[in-house]
Amino acid sequence: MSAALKIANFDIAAIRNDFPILSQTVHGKKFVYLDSGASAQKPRAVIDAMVHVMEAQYANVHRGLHWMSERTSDAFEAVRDKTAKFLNAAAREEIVFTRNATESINLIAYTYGRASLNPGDAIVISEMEHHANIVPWQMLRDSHGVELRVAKITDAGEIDFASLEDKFTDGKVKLLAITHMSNVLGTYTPVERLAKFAHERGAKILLDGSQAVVHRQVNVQAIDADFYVFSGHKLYGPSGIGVLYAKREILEAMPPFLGGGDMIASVSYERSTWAKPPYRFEAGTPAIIETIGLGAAIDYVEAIGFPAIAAHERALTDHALAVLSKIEGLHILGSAQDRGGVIAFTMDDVHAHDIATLLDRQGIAVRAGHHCAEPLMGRLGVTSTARATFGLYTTMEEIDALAAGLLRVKQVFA
Amino acid sequence: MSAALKIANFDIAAIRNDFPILSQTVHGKKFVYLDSGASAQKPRAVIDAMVHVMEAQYANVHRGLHWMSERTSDAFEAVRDKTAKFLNAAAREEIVFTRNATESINLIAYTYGRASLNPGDAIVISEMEHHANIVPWQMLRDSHGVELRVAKITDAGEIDFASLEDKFTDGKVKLLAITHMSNVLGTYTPVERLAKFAHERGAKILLDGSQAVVHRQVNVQAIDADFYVFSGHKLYGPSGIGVLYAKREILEAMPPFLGGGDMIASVSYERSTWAKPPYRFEAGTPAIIETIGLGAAIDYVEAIGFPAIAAHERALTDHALAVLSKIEGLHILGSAQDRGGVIAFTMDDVHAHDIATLLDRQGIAVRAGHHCAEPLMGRLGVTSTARATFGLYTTMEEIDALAAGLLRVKQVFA
Amino acid sequence: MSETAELYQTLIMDRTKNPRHAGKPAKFDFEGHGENPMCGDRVHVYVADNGTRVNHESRGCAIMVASAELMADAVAGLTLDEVTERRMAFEAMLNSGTPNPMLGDLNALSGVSEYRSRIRCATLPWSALAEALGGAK
Amino acid sequence: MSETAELYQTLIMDRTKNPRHAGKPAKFDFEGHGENPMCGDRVHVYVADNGTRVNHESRGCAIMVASAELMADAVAGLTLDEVTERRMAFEAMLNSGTPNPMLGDLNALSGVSEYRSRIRCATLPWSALAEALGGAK
Ligand SMILES: Cc1ncc(COP(=O)(O)O)c(C=O)c1O
Ligand SMILES: Cc1ncc(COP(=O)(O)O)c(C=O)c1O
Repeated sequence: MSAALKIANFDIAAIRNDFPILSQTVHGKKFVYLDSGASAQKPRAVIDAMVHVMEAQYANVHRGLHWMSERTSDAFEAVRDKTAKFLNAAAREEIVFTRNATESINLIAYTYGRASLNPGDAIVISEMEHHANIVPWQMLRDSHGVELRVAKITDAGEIDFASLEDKFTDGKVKLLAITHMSNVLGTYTPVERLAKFAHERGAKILLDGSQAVVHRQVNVQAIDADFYVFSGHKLYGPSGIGVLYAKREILEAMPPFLGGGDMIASVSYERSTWAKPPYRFEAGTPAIIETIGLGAAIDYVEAIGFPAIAAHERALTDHALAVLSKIEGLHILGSAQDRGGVIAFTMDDVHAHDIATLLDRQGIAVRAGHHCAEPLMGRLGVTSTARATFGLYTTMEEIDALAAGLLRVKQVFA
Repeated sequence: MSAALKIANFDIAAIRNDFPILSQTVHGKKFVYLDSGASAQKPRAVIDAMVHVMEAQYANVHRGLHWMSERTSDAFEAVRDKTAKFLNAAAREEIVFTRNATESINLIAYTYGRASLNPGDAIVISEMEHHANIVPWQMLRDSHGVELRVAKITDAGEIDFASLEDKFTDGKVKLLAITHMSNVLGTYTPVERLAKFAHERGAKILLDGSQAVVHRQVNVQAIDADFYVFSGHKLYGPSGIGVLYAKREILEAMPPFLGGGDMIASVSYERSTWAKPPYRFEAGTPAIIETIGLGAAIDYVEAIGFPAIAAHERALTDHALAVLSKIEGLHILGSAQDRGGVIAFTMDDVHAHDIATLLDRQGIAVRAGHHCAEPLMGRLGVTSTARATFGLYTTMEEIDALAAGLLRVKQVFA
Repeated sequence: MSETAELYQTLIMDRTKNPRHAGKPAKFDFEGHGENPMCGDRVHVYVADNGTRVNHESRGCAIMVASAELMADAVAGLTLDEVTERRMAFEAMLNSGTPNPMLGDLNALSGVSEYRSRIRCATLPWSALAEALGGAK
Repeated sequence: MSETAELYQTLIMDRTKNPRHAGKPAKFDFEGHGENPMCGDRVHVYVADNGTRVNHESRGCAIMVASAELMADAVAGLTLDEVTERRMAFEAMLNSGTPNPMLGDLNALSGVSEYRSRIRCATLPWSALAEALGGAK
């Protein structure tokens, strides 16, 4: 029960203390938050950083010559450096701030997609994508005449490389857009191998890092990713801020997305010229306070360190798989070799909604539904599932509480 | 000097106390913030609302069945109701949340623009638009073959209706996109008249309310606006949240903008179907904390009330125009009949940058540059100006400090 | 498990596990469909024998199935106007959480009021019924 | 107004108000242009008489004009390599705020280091000069 405590430098009690919300009660019960995969809770450091901006150092960025504006711009731009370092990007100019992973992917579809893909070109996604990595490509397909192909996954929930190979054989594929970690199956995809695979076949690769970036150190240069996206709110940061990484030469060639202030070099009615990346893609007043909050979140996670986070989550996941698979009639989806703290499951004769509601009554928050992955539900032969996801503040005791809660659910439906 | 104090229910000292940042010093001087038009400072109520979400009631919205998610969704959606009431929209479904005014305008250009405007149709803007209301239409022109026409302003800085009439004579104009208040000249445009004008000629009207909404009660139904946009951060709310109002039937007919979670009704690889407005236009995890912060900002402004705010700002503006016009060699841009607390000016022999830096040394924050309105600078025959903008916390004394500061600037350049 | 009693009470669990009106009848007069895009749940409602018999085919949660069952009990033999009246009273009850004597066994679902996101589950069969009866007008 | 002395000191104000190298010469060997898109400021630099004379046409702030003036003083007669060396030392000095003996009067601009957004004003004439001398290589 105390496996987590054995991890060096990882003091789970201290960590939980950093998150004010975790001491709340729900329906008079201890609050057990197993929905971090949808959005994570925020540590005091992030809250404080945002409050500090608003109380002591706020003005619009980039355009001001006065002290408050210069200081706010510095704090804002420092997060770009921090984010570049966090992903090991080659340059700060490769980091574009967006609202969330969804906007990051759409930005690529609207700019790179329309400018560099031609009718007849194909895009490949996998069967385990989130809607955010399906719908933008469908929209591009429908407006722009590119083809959208779906590579299969195996029954274990891993990328089926034979199917992938098959999708690439005619040489039409220009982009492989694929998740780094499934938000349903918990599968980590072999991103280095996928990047190499795509590049050898003349395609670029976009990785949806929404889930992965929270749990593992990401190194976009080692992966050789062309595009990498994630959301701040899943990384213990604020809502309203997301990240798009793209290789410099790709960004340089991309036309702008939204037009307005800050993304221009000059404006006349006849013709406007665009600023250099990343500013070309950041029109209007950015999410200043949220960007600074994201910086605090990155600092927080790095101070704990990914080795400790990963070890903790590994222990949680192993424990969860062990205790949940003992519950008769409970079925865990996916059994990838390399999987993390995202566990979706169904129970015989109990609908996922009812599981969620009955657990909620016990203070336990899990998600139920299609998890924005309807096509994957079809592939798995279910319409909805319950899902427990873990964060760095999740404890072994909470997993035991989940297991106990599920046994009570079974009783109600017995 | 105490004109502001005469306004009923408007206790400027109490109001200033609500804004923690205003008690800061800059370069050892009292902080005099005259850059609210770029972005406003945040009252304690907004900061507290955001902290409360993160400390006590946070989860992702819409998709969760558990208590935290339901409560967060309720708080989030309550702001939609509040915003609808704030603008007097006919229905909550007419309020779409975006990042900022810039994104709101781009959303219209990408969806309404591409779906409802055809090559050969024309869009009219005015000579006093912010880049946010120029560049998206240029991009639409260049990608979509619509025509972009620019209606003149008078030397006083008002809409030139003769020129406007001229732009509409051939019947090709489908959209009039125009500011409700100039961020350089301080001019309020006659929005009811403009809406009637556009509608009588078969065009829709989009109003850029970024500046106006902060100073005046806006009633989109009384105006008969088709689209109305603004940013939260200028309304004493957080960054990262903006608003798009559009009439229901217009939104219903608009195709989606960004694809992903929450904006769909169903997803299959072949075909996805879209959610109803406003959700169709809100893909991915929204700016949850910021939306709730915006709600607190609206409450704050409404508690003071626009009659008091407008009276205070009227007094400030009158006073500023009086004291600044006494400074020899200082030229105020614009002299519209109906103008508000935005005052751009130049000084003989002193560049706007130098004005801003020398004022900053005295603790006074003003903006200097083209104010994201390069074409307007050309029209006015300047390349850049200094600009002082007022908020509800601005005092008469601060305006006097500005005037005194400008006299010192003159000394340095004497 | 007292804390869930108010929602998953015996009547609801009983009717979910042992539905009396499930399945497609051989003959019917009207049919209607309801679907919740957020979770993929769906219900199909059949009205047969001059409005005296209502059946459903459901793929959904306990709340939805129990609601379909109790609805089928409640509306059998009612006039169109009476059905509309029941539906409105039912929805009001779900929102307020206050049982309404007129609703009889349907009041077993009053606990749903505490789960705003589950209200849709309880109303889905009624939307399907309304669609079916739209054809009856 | 002591608090601004460090930036708007006599030398800078003097050269801004009474420029010695302003205007386009009748004959010149090279020219280069610098423009700051953020504010519309621009400077055009002319190199004449075998690199012994540098002139500028400026539309910009006091910092930019003074910088153009002091640059014209400083680089007259230098070799290309020496100009590059001065430029790098000048930019380093602007960033650090630490005067560098090699830079002479250019050190009058060291106060700019406290105004990060004004550094561009001071470096713009040097970009224009670099463009001009690009043609000299
Ligand atoms: C009139 C006007 N329109 C649009 C904008 C753009 O606002 P934002 O940068 O918040 O999108 C501004 C403010 O910069 C403005 O003053
Ligand atoms: C794998 C994956 N991709 C994309 C997203 C979309 O993230 P967001 O809603 O923050 O844009 C999510 C989370 O919902 C996710 O889990």
